Amino acid sequence: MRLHLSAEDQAFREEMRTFFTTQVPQRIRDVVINQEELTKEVMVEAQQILNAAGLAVPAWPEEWGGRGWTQLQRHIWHEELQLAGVPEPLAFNASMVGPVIATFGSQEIKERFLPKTANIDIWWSQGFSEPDAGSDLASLRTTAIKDGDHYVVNGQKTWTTLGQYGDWIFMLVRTNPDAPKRQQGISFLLIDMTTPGLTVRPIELIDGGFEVNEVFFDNVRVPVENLVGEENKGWDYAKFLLGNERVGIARVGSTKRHLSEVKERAKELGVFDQFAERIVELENEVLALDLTALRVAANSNEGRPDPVSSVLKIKGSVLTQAVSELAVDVEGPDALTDHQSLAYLNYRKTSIYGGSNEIQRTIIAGTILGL
Amino acid sequence: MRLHLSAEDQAFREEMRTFFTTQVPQRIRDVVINQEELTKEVMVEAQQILNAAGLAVPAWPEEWGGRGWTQLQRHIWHEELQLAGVPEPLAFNASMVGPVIATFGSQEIKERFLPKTANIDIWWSQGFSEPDAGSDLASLRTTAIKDGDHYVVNGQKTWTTLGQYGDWIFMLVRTNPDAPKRQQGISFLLIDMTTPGLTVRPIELIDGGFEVNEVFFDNVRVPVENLVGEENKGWDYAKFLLGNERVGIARVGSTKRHLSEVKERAKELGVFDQFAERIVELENEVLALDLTALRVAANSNEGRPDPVSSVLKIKGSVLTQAVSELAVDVEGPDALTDHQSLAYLNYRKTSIYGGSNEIQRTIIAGTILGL
Amino acid sequence: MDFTIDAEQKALVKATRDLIGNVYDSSETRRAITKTDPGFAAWEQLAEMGLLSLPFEATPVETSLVAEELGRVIAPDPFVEAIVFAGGLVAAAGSAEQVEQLSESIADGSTLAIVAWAEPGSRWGTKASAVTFADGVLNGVKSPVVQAERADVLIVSAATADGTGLFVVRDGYELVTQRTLDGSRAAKVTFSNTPAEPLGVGGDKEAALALALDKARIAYAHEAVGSMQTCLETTVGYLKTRKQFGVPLNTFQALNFRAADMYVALELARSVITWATIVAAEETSTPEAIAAAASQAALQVSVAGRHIGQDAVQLHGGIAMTAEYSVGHHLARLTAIEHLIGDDAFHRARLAETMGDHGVLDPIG
Amino acid sequence: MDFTIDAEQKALVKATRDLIGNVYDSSETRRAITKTDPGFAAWEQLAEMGLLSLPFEATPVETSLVAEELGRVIAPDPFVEAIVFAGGLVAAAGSAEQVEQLSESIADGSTLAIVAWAEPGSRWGTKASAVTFADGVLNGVKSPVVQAERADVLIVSAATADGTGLFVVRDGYELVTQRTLDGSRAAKVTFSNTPAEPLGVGGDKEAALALALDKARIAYAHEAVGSMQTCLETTVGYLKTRKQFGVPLNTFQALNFRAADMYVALELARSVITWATIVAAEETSTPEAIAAAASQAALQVSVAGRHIGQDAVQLHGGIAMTAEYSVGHHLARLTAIEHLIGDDAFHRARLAETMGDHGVLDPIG
Repeated sequence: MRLHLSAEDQAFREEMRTFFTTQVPQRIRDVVINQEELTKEVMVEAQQILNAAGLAVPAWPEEWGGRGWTQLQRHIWHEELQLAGVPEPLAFNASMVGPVIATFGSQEIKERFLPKTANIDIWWSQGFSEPDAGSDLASLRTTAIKDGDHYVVNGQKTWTTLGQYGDWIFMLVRTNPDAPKRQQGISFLLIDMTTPGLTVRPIELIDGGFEVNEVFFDNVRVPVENLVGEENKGWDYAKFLLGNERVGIARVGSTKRHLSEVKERAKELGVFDQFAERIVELENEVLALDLTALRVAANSNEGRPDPVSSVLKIKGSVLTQAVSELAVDVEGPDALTDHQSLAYLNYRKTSIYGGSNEIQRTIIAGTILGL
Repeated sequence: MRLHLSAEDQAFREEMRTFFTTQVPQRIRDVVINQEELTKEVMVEAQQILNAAGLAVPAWPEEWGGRGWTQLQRHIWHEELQLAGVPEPLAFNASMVGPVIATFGSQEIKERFLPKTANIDIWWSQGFSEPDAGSDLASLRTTAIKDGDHYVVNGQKTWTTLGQYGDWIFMLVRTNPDAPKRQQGISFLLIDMTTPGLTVRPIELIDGGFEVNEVFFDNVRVPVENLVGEENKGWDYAKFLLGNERVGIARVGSTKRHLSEVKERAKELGVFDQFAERIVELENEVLALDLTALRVAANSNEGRPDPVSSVLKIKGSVLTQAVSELAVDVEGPDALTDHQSLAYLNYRKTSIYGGSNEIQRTIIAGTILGL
Repeated sequence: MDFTIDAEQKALVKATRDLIGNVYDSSETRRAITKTDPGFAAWEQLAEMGLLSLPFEATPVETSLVAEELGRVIAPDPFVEAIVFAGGLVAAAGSAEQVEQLSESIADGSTLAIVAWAEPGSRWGTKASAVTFADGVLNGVKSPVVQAERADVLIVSAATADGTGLFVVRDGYELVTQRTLDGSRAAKVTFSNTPAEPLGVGGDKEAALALALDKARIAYAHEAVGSMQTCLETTVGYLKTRKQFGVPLNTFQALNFRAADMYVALELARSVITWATIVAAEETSTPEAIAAAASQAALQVSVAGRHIGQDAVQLHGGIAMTAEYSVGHHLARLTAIEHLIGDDAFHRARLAETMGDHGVLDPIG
Repeated sequence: MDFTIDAEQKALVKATRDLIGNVYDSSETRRAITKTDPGFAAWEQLAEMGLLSLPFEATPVETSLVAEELGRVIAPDPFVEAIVFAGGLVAAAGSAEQVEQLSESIADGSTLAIVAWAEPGSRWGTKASAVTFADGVLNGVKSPVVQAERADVLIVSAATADGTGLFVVRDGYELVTQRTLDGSRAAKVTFSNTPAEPLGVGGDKEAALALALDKARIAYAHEAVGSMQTCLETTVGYLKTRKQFGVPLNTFQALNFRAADMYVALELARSVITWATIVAAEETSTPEAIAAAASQAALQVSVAGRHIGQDAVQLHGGIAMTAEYSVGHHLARLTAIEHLIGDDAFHRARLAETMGDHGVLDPIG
């Protein structure tokens, strides 16, 4: 056992911290820190700064921009990035479709998409969830029927986050409706969102913002070369992708930063002592989350996500919410019109998306405890 | 809507309070208040004082000692009794077997048992639970096979509270093992505990006390006239009994008294301010329980228990436990050897017995919410 | 002790439910209305039904029953703000002339009165300091003031030589209005030598303000009960009908148990909040008793409101995050109510001040 | 940052587990042993294995690993009390002569040393006042003192002219011994002109006492982790095998979810508590850093220990209430540990004192 980072990792952390706090403009980071709305332009600008420095997609294979870092280094990179308020590389590009293409795609499709994906020249959207398939992803009904050298796609996706900005969308589609099991007969397809027949409808959320969308497909013709990997193997690729998604979802760095901001705010408002015990308790829980994430990162075998990532997802989302609730309470009556209240409402999503906390409990009970 | 009790109920409350605090010796009530162990002798003495004044079995039919009170008056009687620290009339006598005999028994069996039951000349034990049937009562396996004018009983009961003091035991036994449904073929039988073949084994609990017992039946011969009601109808009588059990189980008066004692103790130890917020929160929750019990009592139709009694059971047990936990914390390091710690351990039972809180949630979800 | 309501009160509940359910016939209708000014649409009909005259003629029982019905559909009309609180304060503290002058126009809906009492950073304190009164004019800032933009009359608390006074203001102030998290509006109100008429005979009115606020807190708590009731009903309905993994959600015991816990929390909260109304309605109740009851009710709003509002969203999943669906708006409104009447920490601290004075808390003593 | 243990440490864990699992081969064995004096039975074997010499030669990592193994079967032997705490305090504050004199007999098990530091009503404070030292003798009362009856040597904190001193006492005091809720014993110790020898050179030793106590807190926290681990494992095993309503309990999703939540709490607690050991083992750590880490660990013991201990009992049902079964004893021990090391309120208050000094808490900085 050892408390401090190795000299190498310590230097790595310093390098990351210095880069994020000096090379990413304060103007961009203030948007994150003040919980204002991130525009597409700002997100693209931030990711391109990172990509130019080789810091956008460090977990990818090295030939496509990856860095061959240890899990611990990736954790440090991620936490420092969040602590500094740097907008995260677009998850749909960096953590989802990129790794799927890099792992399962043909050389041709890699060359066609990976550089643009890393540099966010393509803004990817995710087409997984459907109106009647929330947590039950495998019951999806959007079809892709082969017609010559095209698939003809019909159906509807929903909860497509930031889909209003999307250039392309990666999809789970049903290519074989007659497959004996629901998980079979699903394929992973890439679709240009300007294709005729594809319509995006933004959904207003309870905080008044527009983050998610419905995407409709009416006889959308997609060239067969846009298929990733093998036909009817999409479920395997999706499971790979969802495993990656869960790891980053603990939001440790962001929550630590938010909690320290709330502490400052409580001092400004003269209510620090009144909230002290609650802050201490949250700081203790965030410490536990932080250390657990470190423990998982430091001990993890390369590649496959640790099932303990479900612990990070549950506690990470609960703490994101708890800190946002504290922020509202610290504001007091002014919370009525404060953006902290909207963030509180918005963050209710964190225990729902990315596999709801009920799904995570099912994973823990089943996979870890064998219940 | 009206805040105060009616003049009549107010006078009733005064009468109860005066009786309990002047006619039941302080020496007896101090045993309850100090959470010391109640001996059989003290419990019998207390119940006989109550019975002599017509206050032991007020909910029974009037010809057998009942008082024809409203539900609200019964609630007041119960709460005042608990507030004063009067030992409750033995539940097995007053709330369980008594009402079953009075409702379903023959005139002969009523005359034979009810007066002695009210006056605790017979100490009743309960023979419902079995080792492999905890919450799942209907899976019981103890058999009573008719042999001439006797039933021959074989099997085992457990969790028989205070069974070490028992004179008689009322039992659920399987008289028809071939009945198509598990709930059928069960009968309600009364057994003299001195009958040969019946053995009682006390079980030590985690607080070091002896409250519950195993009771073994090895060819115990029971006269057929000890059957209550009809053969194979015992499940109906048991459901009636369990409904009665749940009503009194909120322990509102006891919890209120305990909380006020903890407040005093916190003042004595100089930690009142430190625990103030937690006490306020508990007082608010106890208030909610108290008022809900009053609401149920005041609005309840005579007779059948309100399904809301499940709310009282859940919250009542949780608050009993929460106050006992507070009591331990108020003691601080001295809790190591304090009886409050043993009470804390002991009260973990309150969310388990009388239909565990999981069973109560099932009732609420199913019966009330229709889920 | 009697929690039942009489036939006339039952008729009031039914008439209110019919009226308000007609105006806000869906969550989408409500949402559309909150997007246009002033953000509410039932005011005239509430006036026609006579509900806006309640503070001048009825007891807290009636206002609470109406508030609970409004809460079921989270009607954005400022019934508690304008009628229970401002109307109640005028009725309690106004001169005979002022009561006469204002009661009719409040009751017929032509005058919307709002109490401007909150001050930046004051955290629900009723002692005024950010606005001062001298020489017939007010100076200073109040914030947040709900629906100030639509208000015809402000009742403003202000520091005077005699303590906290109350003043009637009709004009001569500036507003910066913002949307609130629950789709309503609140403003920062700046007074600059604004002419103001004392409410009543002048002198320290903090006690009157505090009592009116405590009565408003109890009415708000009933709004919250109505909203929590809808959260539970909507969630139960969703669990019964929504399918996942090929079966209805109520196949999943863990979800049903959470719905059961919501029910437990709601029924317990309902008991305390209804009791608080009964305390307020009882003529012999002291202001101290009403304050304690209001804090007990507010504490239930805070604890049960968060539990029920948050779990209603969680048990629905993503759909509840959308503005098209109802329960997210209920969570928003419950959050807003709590921050209007004071949060759990505030009310715990207030109750802690007197908690040592009694042994056993006797709610009907 | 490295949470892994090396091969030698792994061997230590295995050897401890084998030894202790052999002595306490069932919950019934442990229970029988606690009913006879002195209430523990592995002491000689622990000495033979060399574990009682750890405070004189090893780091907190080794003591924590051993404590965690003892916690798995809640071995009643006073390893943390006598070895980590008393032994650690002697090693840290004793004169060279005292260390030499005591270390061998502590390490071979022939001397059981216990720290008498707690005072009636002092609530985990380390400043002594109930016992005073003057003219070579002690007067006053300490309580509770765990295993005082079996102790050969007491290390007593006492008020002196220079502050809180530490004293070695071998005889001349009176005991009133009581059973503790976890089946151990604790005594009220009364000193009446009891001859006492200063530990070390005299002077104010409160800092040394506090540091040794904080290190003991961390070891206790590992005992708690071991106990919580057993609670979870036992509960999961029970859910898999116990049938109700004709099916195994793990058919019921609500129960499985609660087991999952126990797992989440345990893993989070394990992280903090292990980190605290690493902080204590790091040579450059200040006493303040160790105190903070000890409080963070203790807070996890309190919150996770109650959650896991209580839910282990609840998910078992009635069987867990019996003395014959294990999990009730684990709940008792977890409760005892918390009240030995300070409860959540104590440690929250201690952490609150310095919480404003940092922005983001950096555990590896």
